[in-house]
Amino acid sequence: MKKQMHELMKRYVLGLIMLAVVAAMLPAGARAVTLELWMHDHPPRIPLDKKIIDEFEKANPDIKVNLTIFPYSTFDQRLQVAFAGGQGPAVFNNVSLNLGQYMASHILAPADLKALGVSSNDELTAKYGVGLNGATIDGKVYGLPTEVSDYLCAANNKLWKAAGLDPAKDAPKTWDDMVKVSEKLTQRDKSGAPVVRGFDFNWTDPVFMWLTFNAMVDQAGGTMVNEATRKVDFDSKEVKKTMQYWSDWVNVHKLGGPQYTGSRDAFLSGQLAIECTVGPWFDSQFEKAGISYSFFPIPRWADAVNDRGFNTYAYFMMVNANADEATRAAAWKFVGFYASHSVDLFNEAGLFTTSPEVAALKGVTNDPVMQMWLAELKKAVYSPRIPGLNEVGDALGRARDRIILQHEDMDKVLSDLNSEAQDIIARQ
Amino acid sequence: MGSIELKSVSKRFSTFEAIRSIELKVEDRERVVFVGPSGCGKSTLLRLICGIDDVTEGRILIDGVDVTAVGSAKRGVAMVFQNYALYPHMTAEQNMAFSLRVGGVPKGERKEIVRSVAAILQLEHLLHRYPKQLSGGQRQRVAIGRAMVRRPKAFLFDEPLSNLDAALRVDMRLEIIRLHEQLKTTMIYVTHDQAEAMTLADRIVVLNHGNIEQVDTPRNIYHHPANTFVARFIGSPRINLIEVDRLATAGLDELLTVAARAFGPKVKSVGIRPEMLQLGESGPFSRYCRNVEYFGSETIAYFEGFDEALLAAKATGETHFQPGQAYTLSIDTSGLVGFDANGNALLAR
Amino acid sequence: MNRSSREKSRSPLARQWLGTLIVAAFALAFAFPVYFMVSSAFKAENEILAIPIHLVPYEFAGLEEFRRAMEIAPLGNYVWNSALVSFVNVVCTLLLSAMAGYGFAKFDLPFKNFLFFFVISTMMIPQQILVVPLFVEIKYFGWVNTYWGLIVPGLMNAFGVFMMRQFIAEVPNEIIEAGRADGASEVQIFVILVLPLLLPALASLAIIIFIWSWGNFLWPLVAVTNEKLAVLAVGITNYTQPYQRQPMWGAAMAAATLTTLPVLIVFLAFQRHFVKGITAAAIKG
Amino acid sequence: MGASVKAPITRNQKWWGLLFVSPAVLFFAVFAIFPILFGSYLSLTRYNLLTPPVYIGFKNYFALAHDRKFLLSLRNTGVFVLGSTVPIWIGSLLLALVFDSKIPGRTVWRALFFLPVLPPLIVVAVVWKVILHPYGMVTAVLSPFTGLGEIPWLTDPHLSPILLIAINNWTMIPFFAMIWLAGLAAIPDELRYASALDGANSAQTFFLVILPLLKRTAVLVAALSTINAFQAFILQYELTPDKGGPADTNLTLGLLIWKYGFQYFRMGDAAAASVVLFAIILLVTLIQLILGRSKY
Repeated sequence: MKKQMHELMKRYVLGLIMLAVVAAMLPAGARAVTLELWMHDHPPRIPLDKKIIDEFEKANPDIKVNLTIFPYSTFDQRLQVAFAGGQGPAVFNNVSLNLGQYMASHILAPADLKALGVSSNDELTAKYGVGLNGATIDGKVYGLPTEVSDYLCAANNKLWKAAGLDPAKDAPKTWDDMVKVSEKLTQRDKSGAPVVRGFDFNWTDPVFMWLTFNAMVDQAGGTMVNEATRKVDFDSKEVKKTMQYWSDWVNVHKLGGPQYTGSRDAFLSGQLAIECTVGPWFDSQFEKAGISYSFFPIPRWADAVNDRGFNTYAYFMMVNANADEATRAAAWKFVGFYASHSVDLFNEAGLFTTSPEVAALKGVTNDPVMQMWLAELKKAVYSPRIPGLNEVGDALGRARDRIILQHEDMDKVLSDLNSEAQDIIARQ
Repeated sequence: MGSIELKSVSKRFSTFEAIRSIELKVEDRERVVFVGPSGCGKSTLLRLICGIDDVTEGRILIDGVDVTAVGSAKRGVAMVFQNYALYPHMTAEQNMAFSLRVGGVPKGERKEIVRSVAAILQLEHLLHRYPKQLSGGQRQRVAIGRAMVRRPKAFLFDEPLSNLDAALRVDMRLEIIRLHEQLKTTMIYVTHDQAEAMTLADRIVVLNHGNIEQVDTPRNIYHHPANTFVARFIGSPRINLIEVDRLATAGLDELLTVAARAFGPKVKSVGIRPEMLQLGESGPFSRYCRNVEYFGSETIAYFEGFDEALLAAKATGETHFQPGQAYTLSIDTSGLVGFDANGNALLAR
Repeated sequence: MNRSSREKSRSPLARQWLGTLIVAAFALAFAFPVYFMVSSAFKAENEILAIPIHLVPYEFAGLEEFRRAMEIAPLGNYVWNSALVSFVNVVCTLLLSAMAGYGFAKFDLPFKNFLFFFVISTMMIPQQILVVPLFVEIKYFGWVNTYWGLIVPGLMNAFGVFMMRQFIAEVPNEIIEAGRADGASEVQIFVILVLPLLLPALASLAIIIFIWSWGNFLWPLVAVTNEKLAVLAVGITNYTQPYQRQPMWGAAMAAATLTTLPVLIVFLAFQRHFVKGITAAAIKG
Repeated sequence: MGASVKAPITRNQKWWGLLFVSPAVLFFAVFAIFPILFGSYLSLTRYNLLTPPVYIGFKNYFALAHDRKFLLSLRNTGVFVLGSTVPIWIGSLLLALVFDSKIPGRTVWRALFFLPVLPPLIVVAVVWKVILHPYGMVTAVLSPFTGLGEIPWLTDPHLSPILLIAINNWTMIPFFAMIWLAGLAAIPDELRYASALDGANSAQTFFLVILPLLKRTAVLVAALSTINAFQAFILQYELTPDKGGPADTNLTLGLLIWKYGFQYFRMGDAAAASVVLFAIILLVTLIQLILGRSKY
């Protein structure tokens, strides 16, 4: 009896040890991963985000995705502080303009091809389209596009008609035309202040200095900051030409200026007849505001060297390089899954991602605006992806205000800017 | 020169009537003391005379000139405040010279005047000090000096000694009298301390609830108080007030007779100063001693009274009383005061 | 003392009318923006910028703008976080300040003067200067975007220690000695005998710390970027940007009113303490 | 310090005392003194928070001396400090005198006057953003004189710095008036009577008696308002385009420190700018304290 007891005990203990070993081995294979995912707010996209996450979690029961949405206006700032504080999310949507800064800070993990289920970058490009180029640096892919964007000009049909103009025929092709058309569209009150303006630049954020001002310099054949060599050239005749145009716009033609509220909002409220930082992805907003509109391409300089509109930009879903290996693999798996919903993103949230599926959609191939937009997108380039872009952008914005608002000497301001930008980039 | 006349002066603070139609004439060079319990209106009256507060009704005449509508500076009076009100950021000299400075007196002349005043007050060695660096008595003297510099027609003192310790207070009292004799200026002095009033005053004004209860010399006030209020307020220990009804029951028929004879049938109560209550050889008036205060030169004994109030008796220092023991008392009726039902004094017939 | 007598006047009535007029004009001019904020919180959106100005809401919107504010951003979160931060700040500051003030006032501890100077000297350090190194510090603690990082660096205020030491110095030593003679422990003496005597001072300090903590902006701005942890002062900036391209000044004014409300209540309820507290805190520079 | 009478101490109680003060001392060591030292060290490094700091000596300070933004911010801070010190001193004192006069309903008027002190500064910014909206009420009220239907109050490089000062002064003047009023209340009425008796008119009473007695209050007001102004941040952060614009005319040192640190992630430069700001504030405070020493 006693011996039996002893035997039983022995087996029991052995069993316990076995269990413990198995338990210890289990998580190594199938430990649950929770991915923190940060997205900026874009109301039409949110339901889709949730749907994709649900699907993904169902297909991968060992991975949980925790979505946090941030207001658009503070998203960049919050993301950067989170990374700086060592609390960055595993997966995040990031705008192309931040790329240089993030690369320099070693935040971005290169694509895990295995997790993405492909064997080469080419295969990846075939699957997700040329939009990938924006996140490809030195042959490595750092994110999959969730939105690739470029700008067209939109005309307020009603205001055009009131001025006796027709967007189809009278749309300005050159920047000089833009002045003439805007003058016709502008309605002024007794004091001469415009009540309705024709076109105006988007002055709200230094980022538009890159997307629009930089692009106009580029059209003229200049390069403010060379992405590859990091060479700075703000003292060029192309920059001066562009700056002179912006300055004349405000001070000579008096067609607008930084004192006005954001150009998009002004357009939506019927105070602006042309707005050129929009695209087909903005349709829902026009409709909501009850505005009848027509698109036309961004004008060029009459003597343009490069036939491009404004700069393109994109959002890429990216992975935190500081996450552990298992998390990174799970993260890339999710990124691939999310980006493969390009058709949903286009149909439900109006976000274009360059994937072949989207390009082949009837709504794209049959739509003249989409075709116009795609043609412009193909020509467009990204703003330089350098660290310190925002700081140089702030300096550029200040130089602009000094010339336009404070009427300082342009040569002096631009040479100041040149040395300042050089310092900024050198210190990165 | 410095007479001050109040003609039916009243002062109201919203609903509170602080001064009720007061008539008073202070003669030139007179030393008058306003005395009364706190809240009686004595300080308010002083401030009205000084011009700090405006009268609600009535007129104030200084030297026969109506100054009711004249600013305080131009009334030609000077005030010494209870807390001295010295300018803390000025030296004693600057404090004293301030009125001259704002009056546009040249610097040299100022200095001379201040020096001469300081000499009178023995302040010369303190002139460069700030108030913070002065003792209470020194500050007091600077405050008086500041008033003297203005050569006022009248000095007004608002409880000037209340912040000093007892010994210093007696010194300052003498000092003020000396000054008055030297300057020969009208002086009004406010205090709640009846002893101060008695020692300082040519005439005492007893105030209560904004009314004047009595104006007279200290001697008359003490011996012939106008009413029970004045009788009680002046003199320490307090006068013994006994209702005449009680006298019979206590077996003091003799006293009752004296009172009735002296004051007539209207007499309701009599006042007996403690010094008039003495140990008697034998007699009907016997009381238990309750408490004894020994002051060295005199002894004050408190006896069981006719109601809750004790009877005070003042005797020489050598007299021995034993609390708990009964003593036979005799009353010196020569200084008896009689009051009617309203508390007003009755004239002795 | 009666203050009316401070300045003599020959025509008191006219003078008083003129004075009242001037005082009223200044008072109303200074108060107007605050009134505008509160009244706008109850206006329909299109009334806020209406010209001529709607002094009172033509169409009383009730709590509509507050509801909208909650819809646009997690206002409830903001309020909760602000309340939590302020509460913890107040409680900890009171407790630690009273303890330290007691230690400095009533004990002869080693290096006392040095330690006291050490604590008091931190009053001279403006918050602006601490932000960068503090952020790096809490980053090393792993506290960025946590309640720890949000709350802990603001827990204490040297001014509290200074103020408490002044007050406790006035507490008679006899009370403490009697406590010791009666066999009370040091903790009992502090809690049962000393603390109750400090209540008025603690109330003033609580008001100061509450107001300071409730309105603190810079540190919560950098320490926390997670909306779930944001405090009201930082969260309110979300309302000044258009939401879905619509301006939302009504919601902004509602949130502004909500942010001011607790301070207003404290002001109205404890006006004496409030002014005393504020002026006492002013010495903190 | 230490002049108070002490309770008799046994050795045991000494340790109790230490126990009472240690949480506070520890706290300040970790969250005030250490960060100051640490910040001084950081100012000598290049550090972006993501890669470890690299010691570079005083290079950050030299770089600041050449940095347009920094020089501009010094100028802007100077302008803001000028605008929100002297006008505040005079304005708050004058208004304190106005509100010190005895008139019917004084407490109510005072309470109304103190209202701007209540909203946190960020709320002040939000409210003024609406009031100074380009088509807002101020534009409308002034339109009969200006003839304009839209005025870019906060986006104009000349107007906005002045307006920020005005907004700041709107909330700070009642605050400092509160302090002046406390100072005025502490002056015994007798001194005013005495001065009137001595024949001084109200101007003489004010300048020769009252004002000298407010010296300590004046030092307090001066020091506080200056330190406050040097730290200008919230109004500039919330009310100006691109946080400090237009043309960086509202980029103050405080805002620049934040930008260096949390927009450009140049912690070394941010720390160096902080050290400069600290030095300026300490110097100014010291000067004011020395000037404000009182002998009476």
